[in-house]
Amino acid sequence: MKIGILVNEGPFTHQASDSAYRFARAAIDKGHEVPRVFFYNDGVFNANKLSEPQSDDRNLVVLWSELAREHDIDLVVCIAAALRRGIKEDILKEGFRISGLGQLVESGIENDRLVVFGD
Amino acid sequence: MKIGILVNEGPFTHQASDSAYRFARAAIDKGHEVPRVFFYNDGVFNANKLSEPQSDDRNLVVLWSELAREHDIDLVVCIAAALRRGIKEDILKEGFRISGLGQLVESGIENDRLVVFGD
Amino acid sequence: MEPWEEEEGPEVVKRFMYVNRKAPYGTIYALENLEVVLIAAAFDQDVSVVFVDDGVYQLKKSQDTAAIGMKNFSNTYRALDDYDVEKIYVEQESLEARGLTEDDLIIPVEVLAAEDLREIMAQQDVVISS
Amino acid sequence: MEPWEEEEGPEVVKRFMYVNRKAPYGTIYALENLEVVLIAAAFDQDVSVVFVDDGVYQLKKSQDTAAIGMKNFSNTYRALDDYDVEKIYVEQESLEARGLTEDDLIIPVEVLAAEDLREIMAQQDVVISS
Amino acid sequence: MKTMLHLVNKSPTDRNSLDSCLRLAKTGSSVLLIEDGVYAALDKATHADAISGRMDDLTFYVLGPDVSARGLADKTLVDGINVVDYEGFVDLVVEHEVAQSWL
Amino acid sequence: MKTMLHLVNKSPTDRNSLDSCLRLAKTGSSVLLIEDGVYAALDKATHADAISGRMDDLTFYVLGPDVSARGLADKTLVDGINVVDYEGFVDLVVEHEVAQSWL
Repeated sequence: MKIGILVNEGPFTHQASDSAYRFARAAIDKGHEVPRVFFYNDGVFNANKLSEPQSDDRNLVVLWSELAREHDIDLVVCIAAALRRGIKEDILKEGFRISGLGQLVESGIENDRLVVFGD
Repeated sequence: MKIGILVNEGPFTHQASDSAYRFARAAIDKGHEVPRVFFYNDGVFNANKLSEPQSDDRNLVVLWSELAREHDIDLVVCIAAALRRGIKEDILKEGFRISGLGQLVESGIENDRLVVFGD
Repeated sequence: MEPWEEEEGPEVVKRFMYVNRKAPYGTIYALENLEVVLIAAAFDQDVSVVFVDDGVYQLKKSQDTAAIGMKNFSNTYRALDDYDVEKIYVEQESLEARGLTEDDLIIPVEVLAAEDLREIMAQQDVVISS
Repeated sequence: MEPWEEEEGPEVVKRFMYVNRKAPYGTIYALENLEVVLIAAAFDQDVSVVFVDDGVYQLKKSQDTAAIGMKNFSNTYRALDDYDVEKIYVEQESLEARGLTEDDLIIPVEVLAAEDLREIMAQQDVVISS
Repeated sequence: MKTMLHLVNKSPTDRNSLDSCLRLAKTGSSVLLIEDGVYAALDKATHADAISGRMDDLTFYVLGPDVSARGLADKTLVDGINVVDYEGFVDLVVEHEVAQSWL
Repeated sequence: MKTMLHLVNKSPTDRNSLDSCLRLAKTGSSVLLIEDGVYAALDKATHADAISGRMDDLTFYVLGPDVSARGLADKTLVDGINVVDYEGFVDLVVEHEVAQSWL
């Protein structure tokens, strides 16, 4: 089954990104497809490659990027939400791309499910 | 009177930074001193100079920076909170500096009041 | 092409519901959710927008943000009609708990009791909330 | 130097209260508030830490975060004692509403009824919450 | 005993912060409603009693700019609540010895 | 009529999301408590009745990893709640036609 994911909060401040990441991994482990994860609201902060959590803490920016590379997931950061929050190409982690909200609607149309994680 | 301010949320997502900014301006207009504003939790995003809100929207990063220049306010971004959220010197707006949590405690000691704005 | 393949094609219309449960200005969710709805309207899907709990405050008339320095986006809800978003539901219980009536709202809506809104929610294909 | 200048000097001890009202892990506030308290302990001030509402969940014993991939910071509360932070208050009403007792907590605390906690809160010079 | 100003910035129908503030605010304190906290001042809403029931022992204020922003200037507020602007907010902080935010 | 999975991620003593979900969830739906939502599953807590009162017409699940993280593995959960892990979470999403998050 194809499952789309929407993440509305940044890493660390809320658990939303952690939950979405664990869910995505479990879905893939069970043989499902996660074609796209869309990042909206503060979710755009998940793409900030400057993030440097303490060494004994998880780094969600890296985890998403690696998961995307391994399983060919399209990580899309909303351009409008990213601009006002100062997430630009210069600081975008590998594996993420900036695009429009239409990609979220498409995710809803093309996937069998859409699961939303937020505050 | 000397009034310290603590901002715990980023610009745009919560009203906290707007409220703190309006409060700081009003305090200064009334002849009080605002020696320092401390940015903690997601408040560190207020220092991101890449922020580019829509042209008809307010830009809190710029507003804080200008207020600090005009009234000699020390804008301090917590280093621990900033590191995990990827707010580094490279993208720090003029007028902000990165320092430790001790600066928040000092603000509580040295000011007559400390007002907290958050989620 | 088999018949079921055609059913899975892009021309299938899905029912999208956008749920608003948060007050405006205190947080950005109301504004950014509205931005999603305006984009979604451009796709040939069935779109409905729901306001429950503090979300009903988004539609309050007479918003004036001059003194807080934020952009007043309440007039943008009027654009929903231009974008052919016509299914706009407001939960009656949420209005009543806040001492509001339909007359307080900036656009015409369909006010529904929880029991009726529940039926409409259960007919959606995609529910997006914030 | 006049006597009142001495009173305003840096050696004046202020009462700082750190208020925790949020559950751990769902949001970062519990962790980052604890980080403030540990720094604050190094200053020669009077420090107290309060847990009310869902903040009492921060002190629940037996936290095990292995399966959610987040750092378990609950043992750090034990360090408060090493940092000479000894005024740790938990509101009784908050515990009871959540079906918890003092035995559920990872560190010894002073459990106070709301009416007593209210008196202590009203004696502080600086209150920092998150 | 310090004179305290309690700040509540969340809607009472969304969060518990007003309830907790009222439970722990000492007689003689002041409460200022800001941001989404101003919805608690609506006279006809479910939380109106929580405030009007404490009018005798607490003093209530609401931030006018946040009231207007939310379109509540045309609604009746709970009787006895004082409306202030940002300058009045500053005055309240100055007049009370401690400000406590119920985040 | 779609089969629905409702996701609640907030504590019932902090936010209104569980209440709203229960008010608007149709008979036959499932509710999965995740993140701080798992506190609603505590048997002795104030919200236990909200859930046990709906055991007949809704099916309740709670995410085990979030229960353990919060130190609730040693507490009694409301009778009849099913504990699942992330793989079980995925199964629930697959088994129900629509997932609705109560943010």
